[in-house]
Amino acid sequence: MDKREIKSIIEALLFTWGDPLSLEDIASIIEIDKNKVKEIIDSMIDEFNYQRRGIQIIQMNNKYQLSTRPEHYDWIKKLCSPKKNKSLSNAALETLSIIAYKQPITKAEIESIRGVKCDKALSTIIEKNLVKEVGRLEKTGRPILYGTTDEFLKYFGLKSLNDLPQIDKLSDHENNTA
Amino acid sequence: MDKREIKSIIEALLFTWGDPLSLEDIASIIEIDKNKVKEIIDSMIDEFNYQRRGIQIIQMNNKYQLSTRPEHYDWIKKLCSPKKNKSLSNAALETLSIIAYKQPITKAEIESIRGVKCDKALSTIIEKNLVKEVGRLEKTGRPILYGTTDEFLKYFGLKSLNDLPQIDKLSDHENNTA
Amino acid sequence: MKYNVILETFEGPFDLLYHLIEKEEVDIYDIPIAKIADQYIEYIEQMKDLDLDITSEFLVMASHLLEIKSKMLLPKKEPEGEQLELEEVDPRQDLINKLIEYKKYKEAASKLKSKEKVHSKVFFKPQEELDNFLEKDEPVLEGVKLWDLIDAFNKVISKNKKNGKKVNIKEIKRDEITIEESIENLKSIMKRKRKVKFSELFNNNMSISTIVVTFLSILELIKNKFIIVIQKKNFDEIIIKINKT
Repeated sequence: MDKREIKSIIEALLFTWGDPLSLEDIASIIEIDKNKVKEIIDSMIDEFNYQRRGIQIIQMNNKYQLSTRPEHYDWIKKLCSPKKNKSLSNAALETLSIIAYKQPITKAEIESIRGVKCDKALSTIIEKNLVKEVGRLEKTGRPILYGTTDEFLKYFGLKSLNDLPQIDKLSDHENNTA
Repeated sequence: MDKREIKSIIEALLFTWGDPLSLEDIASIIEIDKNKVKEIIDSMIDEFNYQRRGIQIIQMNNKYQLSTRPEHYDWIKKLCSPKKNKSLSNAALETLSIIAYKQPITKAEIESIRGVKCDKALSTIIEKNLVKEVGRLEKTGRPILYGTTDEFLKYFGLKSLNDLPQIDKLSDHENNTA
Repeated sequence: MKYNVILETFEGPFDLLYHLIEKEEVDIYDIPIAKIADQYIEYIEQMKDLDLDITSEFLVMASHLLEIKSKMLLPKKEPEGEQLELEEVDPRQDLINKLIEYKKYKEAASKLKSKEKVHSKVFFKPQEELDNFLEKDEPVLEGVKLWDLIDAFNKVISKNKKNGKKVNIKEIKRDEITIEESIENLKSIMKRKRKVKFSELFNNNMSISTIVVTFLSILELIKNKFIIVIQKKNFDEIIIKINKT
């Protein structure tokens, strides 16, 4: 099977599946080494961008999904009215960013950073599947630990957690130990 | 707007719409003469074929739709193989869940919630005796109303439909344990 | 100090404090506590006047600020006879650490917000119908838990419904029922009843467009030879029968 054909099949799989599809699944279907598949998809992503295709391949951790491009939003809006997805409140965004950078983290820790309760914000972002329970802290009360989901990456267009905006490293250690 | 950009937008429109989209609709969205659009789509069809893309543009009368290629059938089938699809497909499960919570409900209502057609999914779950016709809506066309069967209750170990977990209580539950 | 625009709502005490520090353009590492504490309290008073909801966290912070302020005013006691070489801890230090930590995430949140804005502008496509690939006799519910069902429901109702409805480009009212749906309805009625009176298929509540659609479906089914239409004589009731061929 030549590379062109593999790309073609991958495009067909992503198109059919619609939802995020994992590298493992793709590799096992076309029976090709995972790393090789990753390499091919990476080059597909570049090609789609270079050729200014109407669709793009987005990546979240090791999952891939087809989507339209943000710059075509106004055109597509003329075709169908997107159900207005309310954007996140500041409280939800703050809570989410704390979880994103400090995960896994308990609710108490989040609240101590924010200085306020965050039950409501937390339940909003759990409901939106941006955050999930990732375990329990092995101490009194076994509090829930929260972490972000793949949906979180997708929501903000991040390939992985490494893609998170850099925040000031300066304050992190120096001051905590002060 | 250059040709490349128009093609890009058309691809995005077809991708988003999913169903057959008419030449007229496309032309009116991108505000370009119908004949010109037709010419562009014709050349897109050729390009997709020439480049051996994973998806193709199919044409029926004056409507266009994206689809996979017949020669990739076996690969796509593997995507839905028992491993991946041991149980109900996403579509069927979603349809089932809507019926469970919103019954009695018509097909049109289910489709408006899911945003996509559900004929196949519906016939699957009817065939598996999880859902049945429970009556007719007394309005135009007397559409069929669907509801879940005893088999459905039995499978999920529910005594009655009242036993179905309340949806809006779910998130509370998650957070109360936090 | 008067605040003209104070309707801004704050996420919490840190948010408010941070706002004051920014507004006064003071060094976050060397906060003039007396000044900031006064402003903070003044702010809270105004929030009260405006009947804004002041959560206890704001009040706790107010008393904390006052405590720091008073500590800083106190002359440092030098315990006689004891030569403590311990470095004097700045009473503000803990607060400053927390503020800086908070600032980090506040900034990150605003960066995420701009990403959100861009990426909420993409559309996805729904999964293709994959049931074609299911084997007929496969046990379908194997491994499906009640929670899977609920998850599926939650997913579907929270999904960004881009295909939900099409903006009618030409401002034509969309049919209440499509021909396809109408044909399906008719087919199932015919399968059940085998034979119906033409008039039974219509009623007074039908809109014009539905009547037309229903009529078109009948024509379509006649064309497909799914049904046959019989009228014994003029003005007699038209009978529609399922075509057994």
